[in-house]
Amino acid sequence: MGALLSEISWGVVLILLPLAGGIACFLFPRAAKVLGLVSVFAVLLSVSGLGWNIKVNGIYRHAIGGWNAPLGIDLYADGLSLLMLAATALVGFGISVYSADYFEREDAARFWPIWLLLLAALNALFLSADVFNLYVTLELMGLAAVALAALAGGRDALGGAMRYLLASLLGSLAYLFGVALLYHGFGSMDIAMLAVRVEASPAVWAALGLMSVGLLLKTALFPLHFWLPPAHASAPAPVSALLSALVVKGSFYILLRLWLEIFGPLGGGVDTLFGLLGTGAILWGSLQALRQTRLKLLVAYSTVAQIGYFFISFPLAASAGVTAWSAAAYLVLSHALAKAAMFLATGNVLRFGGHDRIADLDRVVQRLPLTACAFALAGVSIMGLPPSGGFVGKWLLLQAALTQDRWDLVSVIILGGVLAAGYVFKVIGHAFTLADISHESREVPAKMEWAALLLAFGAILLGFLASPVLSLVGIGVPFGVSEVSP
Amino acid sequence: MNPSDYLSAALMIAGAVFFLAGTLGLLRFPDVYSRLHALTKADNVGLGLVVMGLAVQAESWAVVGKLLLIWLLVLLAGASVAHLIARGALERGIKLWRR
Amino acid sequence: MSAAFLFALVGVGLFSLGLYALIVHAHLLRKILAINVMGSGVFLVLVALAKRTGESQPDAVPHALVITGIVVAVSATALALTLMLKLTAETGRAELPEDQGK
Amino acid sequence: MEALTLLHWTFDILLGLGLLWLGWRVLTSPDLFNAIVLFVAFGLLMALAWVRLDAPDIALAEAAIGAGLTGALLLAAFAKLRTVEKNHDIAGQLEKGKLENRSFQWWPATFLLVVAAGLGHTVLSLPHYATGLSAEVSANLKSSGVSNPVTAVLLNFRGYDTLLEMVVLLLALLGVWSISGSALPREAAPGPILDTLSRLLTPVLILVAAYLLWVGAHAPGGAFQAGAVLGAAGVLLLLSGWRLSSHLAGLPLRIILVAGPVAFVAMAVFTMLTGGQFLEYPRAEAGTLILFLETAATLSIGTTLAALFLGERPKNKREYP
Repeated sequence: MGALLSEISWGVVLILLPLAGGIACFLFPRAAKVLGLVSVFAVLLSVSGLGWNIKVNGIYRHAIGGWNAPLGIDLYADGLSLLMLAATALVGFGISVYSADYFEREDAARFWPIWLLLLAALNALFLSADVFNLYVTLELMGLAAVALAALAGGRDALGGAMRYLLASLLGSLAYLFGVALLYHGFGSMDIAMLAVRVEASPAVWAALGLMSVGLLLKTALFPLHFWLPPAHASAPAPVSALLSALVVKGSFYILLRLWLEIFGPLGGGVDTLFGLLGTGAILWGSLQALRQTRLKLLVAYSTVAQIGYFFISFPLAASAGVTAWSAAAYLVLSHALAKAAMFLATGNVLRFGGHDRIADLDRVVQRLPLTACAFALAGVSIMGLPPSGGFVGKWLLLQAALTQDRWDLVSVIILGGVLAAGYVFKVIGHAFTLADISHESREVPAKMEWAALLLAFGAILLGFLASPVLSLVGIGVPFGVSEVSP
Repeated sequence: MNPSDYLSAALMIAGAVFFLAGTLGLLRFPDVYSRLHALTKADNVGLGLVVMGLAVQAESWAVVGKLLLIWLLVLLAGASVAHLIARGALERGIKLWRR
Repeated sequence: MSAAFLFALVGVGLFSLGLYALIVHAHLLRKILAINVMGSGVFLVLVALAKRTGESQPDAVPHALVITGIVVAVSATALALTLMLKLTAETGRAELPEDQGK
Repeated sequence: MEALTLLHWTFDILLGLGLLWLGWRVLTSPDLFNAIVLFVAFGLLMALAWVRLDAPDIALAEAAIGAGLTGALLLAAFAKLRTVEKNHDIAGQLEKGKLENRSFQWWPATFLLVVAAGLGHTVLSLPHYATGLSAEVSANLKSSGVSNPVTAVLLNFRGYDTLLEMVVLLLALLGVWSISGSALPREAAPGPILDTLSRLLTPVLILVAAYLLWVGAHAPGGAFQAGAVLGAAGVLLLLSGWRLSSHLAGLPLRIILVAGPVAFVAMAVFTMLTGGQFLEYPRAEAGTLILFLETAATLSIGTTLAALFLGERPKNKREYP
């Protein structure tokens, strides 16, 4: 068994499986739901296979076509890639179970093939070691995400999707320009080779600027977040969950990877800028979330705020590398689970009451107790209360900030938590208040409630799994060696 | 330079003159129909001369055949497209230019 | 200065022109054209600089990358045009909802 | 010799200025239709630039895809936009489209001048002599199965990019079909000239596509250029009123659309089962396997491009009960 597990190249399987699944869904639309669920489940198993492989053999590297970089393209996976792949597979599986009941007939035939190709794009992105190959995966991810965002049709969804597409294309082009400069400056597209060859020069600075702007635009970091709320709030619930939980993480992962390997060692104050923008995102996103009257927009602005936390790690990493980056990784993982749970819960509320006005959420607790519970548990992780994944992430971040006496960032982290508590309780408070307006109510399938609840449970459970998860992420030393160990 | 070089240079320069005339017509003629007339007439002949100039230099008959094929295809496409544009213009009610 | 750098500079110019138009214009068709012009600019930089080998045969790798890029660009353009048409059918104007009535 | 260099320089500088001028006109010309036509002209000038840069493969791809098919897509969209706006009965909308050309804006213009200056400086700061990966490419060209280096990179050294690129095309079509829905084929009466033209040209185009596909192994050409020509044939047929019969519009059409990606996936599985790496062709058969992949890819690319031009998914009544 062990031999079989380590003989199969799971990284390749992770790319080809959802690809083949997506094509099969396209060919046989009537069986799309079954084919899709089977593929996503198989992806989940394959991630375990890759995890086993990495745990036993260390870093995974696969030279595609047998050529080896720089001529060929390499696949590469260490603990960080594994974390992203696992988050994608877990959250993706939860959302798939939910979608199986959410989309019917023709909508299912439209949703499944695009979602599976998006899954293939995400897996390919997390496994790539080549900056141009990353560009292709970025475009793949962007087009799939836009097509999904437009699924609902209507003025809001189409407008949101259009804006999203333009932002996404602009981001990819800026990134591609950076790739051109790196390649022509240093003669390789392999990240590891570039890491060795790169030295401070105008080409590197311009590449850093272009790639950062492009990727920040796609990650929706304040003030480049303008496209996110309309796109995420007007898509169908499972799509909003996919976009918020997974897609923005794709471009963030590329930025993180490039920073860790290529740009970080150059120094130059960009990390301070990222920290400032992160602060801006936390404050602005949280305040906007507090102001919203519609639940979906509130959850979307909460994403804008939480993205800010990922960027607080950059200025802290200079002298507390491992802690700060572990914090970012943990926050990415727990945000993926919690935000997916929140959007799915919101979808249940919408389906039940036909609206998502926060002020009229009255009967949700009585009629959809599991959904209300899912929202509350996800909220615990978003706020960063113990015990939850969000708590571990923010705790690590605070630790990194405290060891460096960065009181400004400490206060931002805490203030963000308080504001998050504000908007989560705003929702929960309304859900508990009794009002006597009667609504048209629709049945919500049990599976849809359970999918949201289990994802939220996952976010809480992460609060107890800090040391095994972090030791897994540490495989291959993606964050370098630092004096502070978690 | 040998005689064949002079021949092809002469042919191609003549072709270029036709292109120039066609382009001038396109820019200066008063309405869509006369512009089309100037463009297609001049370009077809111009391209023919250029193709002949190149054919003189060709190393094998296969290359000459390919060049001729290109010319024929451009003739076909040019004539058809000019017709379609003119018909489109007529359907839109664009009047013929009269002095 | 050589032809490689000349065309690379033209590429930079096209990229900037496209970006300007993308920001300034409201009409979606114009924005799509702008993205395409920007893309051509990036492709030009990528390929022009491949000519610096000092031999007659330039570096073939960027050529292959740009062919990939051209196909990606036409795919994105097709999707963008379809979205634009659907959006216009909904709102009556080929502009982003937030830009309307500006 | 001197004179020739001078001539080349003059030509290159004129070409560069022409590109910038056309790019500017595309983005500022008051009339949208003009802008699209200028964009096609811009694409053809780009093709000329590719030739000057010794990139004939890209020149072919640009002329066929960048100028040709993108132009066709833009024109078709423009025509549909006109009908949509007419339906919305907003009088003068198109006239407004003409006038929407905003006045010059200083703030973005200054910002972009700075960006352009910075990028220009960066480009000029790059080493004046660099071989990139050309040495690696020529060293391994013999074992790649083809002798055209661009095809070797596209289908062998970086074949994985091409696999993902086929998926990008498929995904764009899925998106377009998902957004614009399906429609019963409309009859169109194009008139005798277009009809004759398409009858004459379609076989020629198919022949040219096959030629480009074959020649791509050792000379400029290959799957993408061939696919684009095939797509052009499809566009011509669609313009002349031809529609796929509804028997073929379902599964058979979809099978052709995915033939390219499926061939790649099958090849990946095959190479890995026979003990190689992902997409590592056995050296002896590399040429044949690449031709097989390219044939499937050409069919898919051509069909997908034509389908993108059509827009709506051809309806098949039995598809969704």
